[in-house]
Amino acid sequence: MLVAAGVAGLVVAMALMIVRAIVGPSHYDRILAANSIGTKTVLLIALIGFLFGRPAFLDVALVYALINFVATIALMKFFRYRTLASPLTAAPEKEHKNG
Amino acid sequence: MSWLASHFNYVIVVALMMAGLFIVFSSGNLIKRMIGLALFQSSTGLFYISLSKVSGATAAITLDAGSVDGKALASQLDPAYVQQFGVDGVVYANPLPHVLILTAIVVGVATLAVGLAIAVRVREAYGTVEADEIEALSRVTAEQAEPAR
Amino acid sequence: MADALHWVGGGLVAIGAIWSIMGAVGVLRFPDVYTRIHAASLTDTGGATLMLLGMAFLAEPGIVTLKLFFVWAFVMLTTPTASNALASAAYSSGHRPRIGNFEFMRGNDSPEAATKGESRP
Amino acid sequence: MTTPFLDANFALNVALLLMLLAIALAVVRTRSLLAAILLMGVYSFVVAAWLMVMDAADVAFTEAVVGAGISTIVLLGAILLTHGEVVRVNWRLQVVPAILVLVVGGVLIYAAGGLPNFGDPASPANSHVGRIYLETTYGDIGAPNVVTAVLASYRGFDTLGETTVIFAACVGVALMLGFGPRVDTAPTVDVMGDHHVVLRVISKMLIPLIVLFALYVQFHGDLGAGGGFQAGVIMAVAVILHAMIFGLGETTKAFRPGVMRSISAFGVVLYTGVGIVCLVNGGGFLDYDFLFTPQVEAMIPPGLLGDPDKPHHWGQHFGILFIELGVLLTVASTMVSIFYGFAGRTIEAIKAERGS
Amino acid sequence: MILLETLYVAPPTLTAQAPVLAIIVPLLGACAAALAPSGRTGWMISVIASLFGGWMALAVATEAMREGAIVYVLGGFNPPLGIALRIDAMGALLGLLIGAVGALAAVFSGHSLVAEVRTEKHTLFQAGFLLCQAGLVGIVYTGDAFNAFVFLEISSIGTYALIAIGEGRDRRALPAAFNYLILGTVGATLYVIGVGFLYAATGTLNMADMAARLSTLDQNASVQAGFAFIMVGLGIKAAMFPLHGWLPGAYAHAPSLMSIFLAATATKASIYLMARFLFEVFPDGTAFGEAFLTWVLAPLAAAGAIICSIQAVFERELRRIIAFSSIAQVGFIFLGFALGSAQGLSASVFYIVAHGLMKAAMFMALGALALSIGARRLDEFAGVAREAPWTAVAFAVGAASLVGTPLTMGFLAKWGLIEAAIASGQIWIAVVMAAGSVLTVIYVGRIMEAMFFRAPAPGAPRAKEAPLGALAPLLALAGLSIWFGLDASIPEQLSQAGAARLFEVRP
Repeated sequence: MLVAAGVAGLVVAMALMIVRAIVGPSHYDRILAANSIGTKTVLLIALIGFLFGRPAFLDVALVYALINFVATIALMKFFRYRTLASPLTAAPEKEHKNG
Repeated sequence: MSWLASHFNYVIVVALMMAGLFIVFSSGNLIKRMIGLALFQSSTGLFYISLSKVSGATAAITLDAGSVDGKALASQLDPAYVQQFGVDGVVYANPLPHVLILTAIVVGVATLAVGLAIAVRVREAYGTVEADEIEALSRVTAEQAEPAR
Repeated sequence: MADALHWVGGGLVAIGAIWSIMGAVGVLRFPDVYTRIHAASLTDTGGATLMLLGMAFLAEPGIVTLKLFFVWAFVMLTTPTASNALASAAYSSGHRPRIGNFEFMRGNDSPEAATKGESRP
Repeated sequence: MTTPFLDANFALNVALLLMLLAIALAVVRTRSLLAAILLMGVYSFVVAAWLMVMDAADVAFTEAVVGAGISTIVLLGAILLTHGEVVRVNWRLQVVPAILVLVVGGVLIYAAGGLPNFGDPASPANSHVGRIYLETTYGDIGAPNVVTAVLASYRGFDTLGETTVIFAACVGVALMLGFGPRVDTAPTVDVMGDHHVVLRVISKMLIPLIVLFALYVQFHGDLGAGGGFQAGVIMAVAVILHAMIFGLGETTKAFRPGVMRSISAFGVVLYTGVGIVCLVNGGGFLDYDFLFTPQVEAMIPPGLLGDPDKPHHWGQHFGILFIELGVLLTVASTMVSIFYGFAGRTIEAIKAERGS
Repeated sequence: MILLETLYVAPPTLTAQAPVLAIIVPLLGACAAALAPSGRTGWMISVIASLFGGWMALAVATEAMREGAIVYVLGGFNPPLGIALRIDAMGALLGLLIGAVGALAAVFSGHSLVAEVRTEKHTLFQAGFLLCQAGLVGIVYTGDAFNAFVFLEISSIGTYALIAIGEGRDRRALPAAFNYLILGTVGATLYVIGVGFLYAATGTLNMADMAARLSTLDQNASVQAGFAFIMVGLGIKAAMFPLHGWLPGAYAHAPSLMSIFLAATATKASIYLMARFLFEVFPDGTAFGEAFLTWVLAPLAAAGAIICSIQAVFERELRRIIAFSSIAQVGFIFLGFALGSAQGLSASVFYIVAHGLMKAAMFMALGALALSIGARRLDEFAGVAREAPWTAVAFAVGAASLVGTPLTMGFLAKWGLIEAAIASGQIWIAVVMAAGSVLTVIYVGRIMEAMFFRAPAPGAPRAKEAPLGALAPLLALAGLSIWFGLDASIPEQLSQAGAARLFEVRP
């Protein structure tokens, strides 16, 4: 019962996030929403496994967590560097700028 | 109303197909058209999977009857269903559409990659990815094939 | 005992869900990108931790627990990293926080960039 | 469960489908390509959750790796190369497509009236071939995952075709984007002297884990959800992550584009080769029961794999193993090739713009 | 029949596996070509694989003629559980066409690719070409509705990129390829939706099983819609009249090798798949199917045959003229289907082969001319017959067959269709055929006049006779059109046997 409530809560949270993804206004809001929906999907898939008695399907949740990360990196590179190919430097000469 | 309940999935799938098809035919931007095509293809997946749904079933990965999963699951299912449609005491989902859609998803991503690659080359050759501008420029090419009369 | 664990696990899952809803409301209501990132990343990690912990209580110890741990590790690795990258990308593209004192951030940014704010479509 | 339309499963189904509809309409409406791509990513997330509700774990797995991962990255690469992010809309030109689409939709809705009720276990789709698979898989093949069994053995020829489609995509993208002037190392586009120590360290930790996980998915395929395709994409994602963090130049040194294309072809050869071995041993094409000659089968200790009375389970098991390996090789190398194609062009595009 | 068996010599063990070998040998050839170290090696692999594939298609044809229909079970699981190839005499004939044109085109490509495509792309180009070939053979051989989709996509995805490669000569190839990709994918997806509806009604994907189950089933809404979607989807792929938008650009701007191969085979495979759904899967004589043939297929086919012929008359670029002519000819083929009789079906299948051979010859002749002159417009071809007589003669043979001159295969094909139309009492179809032929005479006459009777423009680049390696396959194709015009026993027997078998099963 509580698990079902958890699933319902996650679905509500996802719906709210989707509103943010659709409304925007900036692309960063959308990425943020997409990333957050990704995390919620991971949890939702794991919970669905529990709800329907097949917790072995956590693999799917695991792979989502991973893909979510890579897609976010791609987006970040897209916005900041306008290329997917350049390396991310570890330039040590400057101090940490914005905490 | 009960028709809507029992065919709800199909209604939504049709709406998604229409959305995808509309993007494909109405948009002039080649990339947007590819996005529409991806949406359209993905909606076929939804259609097949909706067909394959068996109420009260579980994923078609057969359980060891003695395993914890199996016992927990069998206790959740409706005995009448299990008796009529079950295999080894559990109702499983229909695996065939799943297999087909796995293939269709793969075909979809292959098409997406090739289509986008061609769109990129179109941009390199024409300097734009808007269909109407490309058409205008193509007409110029066709007229270059003609001598001045 | 098993029953108690079940209730504890279910409770944690439910609290995690409430946590997530709170985060989602924050993302919907907060005024600018940075506050929204704050809401989302905080509740994503926190909510995920609670829920996965709850699921670990629900499951029998074994491979499932291990997988849950890995999911948790992934979420804990990815969400903060992504949030960090996102915030820095947003900042460098000219978005400026709407609230709070950010005088200390001045340096290599032009004044035009600072006024761009939320103007991107 | 006796009232199948009011259970938690159905409620979830409805909620997720409504989300999908909202996202799709937003994609139709938006003029920003980037927003459309991001929304498609979200769409794919929701589809995967929905697929889990529909008990289609393997499909959810594939949707996860393809929809949210590869598609997003390829689309981003494409809009980087086409420099257009805003779509022009001419509403007058949309009337005809709208009518066309409404006609198609009308036909579909009319047709949906003839479809069996959602979730009906006695519908023709669920009661003929699909059911037979569930009953016969264990005896025929001995693999617990029926989806993998159908995919790799019953309909193995389809999967060969699928692998070939992937190879064809590799050929197509390489022909379109894979040639032309190349640079050995990517220029470092260092916007503001950023440092990404966190990302570099985390990625270094993650990449081996991802590869390990891909291998787990690969070899766990006939027991649980997953298989060659999913594992291949996950492995490609590891390479792509490396390229994005440490630069395409570094990655192409380790995984050369030409080698990737060759591996893609080799995967198909491996798959077809398994079929030909069966053919030479006297069976039909891809009939894994004939993968091993009777002499070899006589040497197998009875009951080592599956039913002791069925020594052919051994052939089925290894046949599936080998063809999944072929799928893995083709998929992984093709996805990497596609990424190379798009990301590599980006370097050229930047150089061309700077030069001009 | 005797002829067929004398042509085919092979050990019986190979014959037994011929259906699958005809598909997987080009497939393996594609992989080998992609791995080949140089373009020359890639070309040799392509020639060998195509020839072997063609040889196996010959074996299949011999067997199909003897047995009536071949069922080859894949994976050791009988249909409907497993996938089976199911080849009747007509499918075998189509396979033979694909194998023959594929092999000749592969030989021809040794010269044309060097002239048209950058060297480093040759190996991959040959790989794509072989994939396309494997896919097309798969479409006509398979007995599984979904498997047909997979092969449709194999052939298409290879094709899209190969058409786009034509941008080296004319950048219009790129948007043409993109349009084809969009429409082709929409078509294939509509086909999948249609198959989904049929699957929902029958629970099976095997065509024979589907046919058996459909014949006992009420024709409900979803079956009818499934039928409609399959027809529209394949109609796009087959360039049926209002859905042909992708074809002229794709044929006109593709590299020569792809123009030859596509014009001869690609639409034909989809047309044949359509015929299978029309006459094999769907029970004959239902009101719905009859209505489709009479009220949808026949008018559209007639309209296409006339309108696209007129467009061809007014077109200026030579390759586009021939492309529009192809759409018109597809209309003729569908007119034969619309008769709904065994005679009409067999005449149509015969027409498919005739059209494939003549269009291949014409596009190959243009490819051979393109080796020396970069002409596109019709008047740029003025007087080429004096400079390259053999090439021009081969083109003329193809054109004569297109018009329907006696002693060519095209004559027999047209005659067969008109006969079938009269036999089933549909005189108007015969009239449309005659009108279309008159239009064909007009545009072919324009081409002939320019090539043979006009003097070359002063200062225009001079055409040269193609080298022997390119001329030989061209003359072979032209020779086939004449040979089958004199003695059509092979294609005639195969098409008639196949059609008779289908209509016997469902009287």
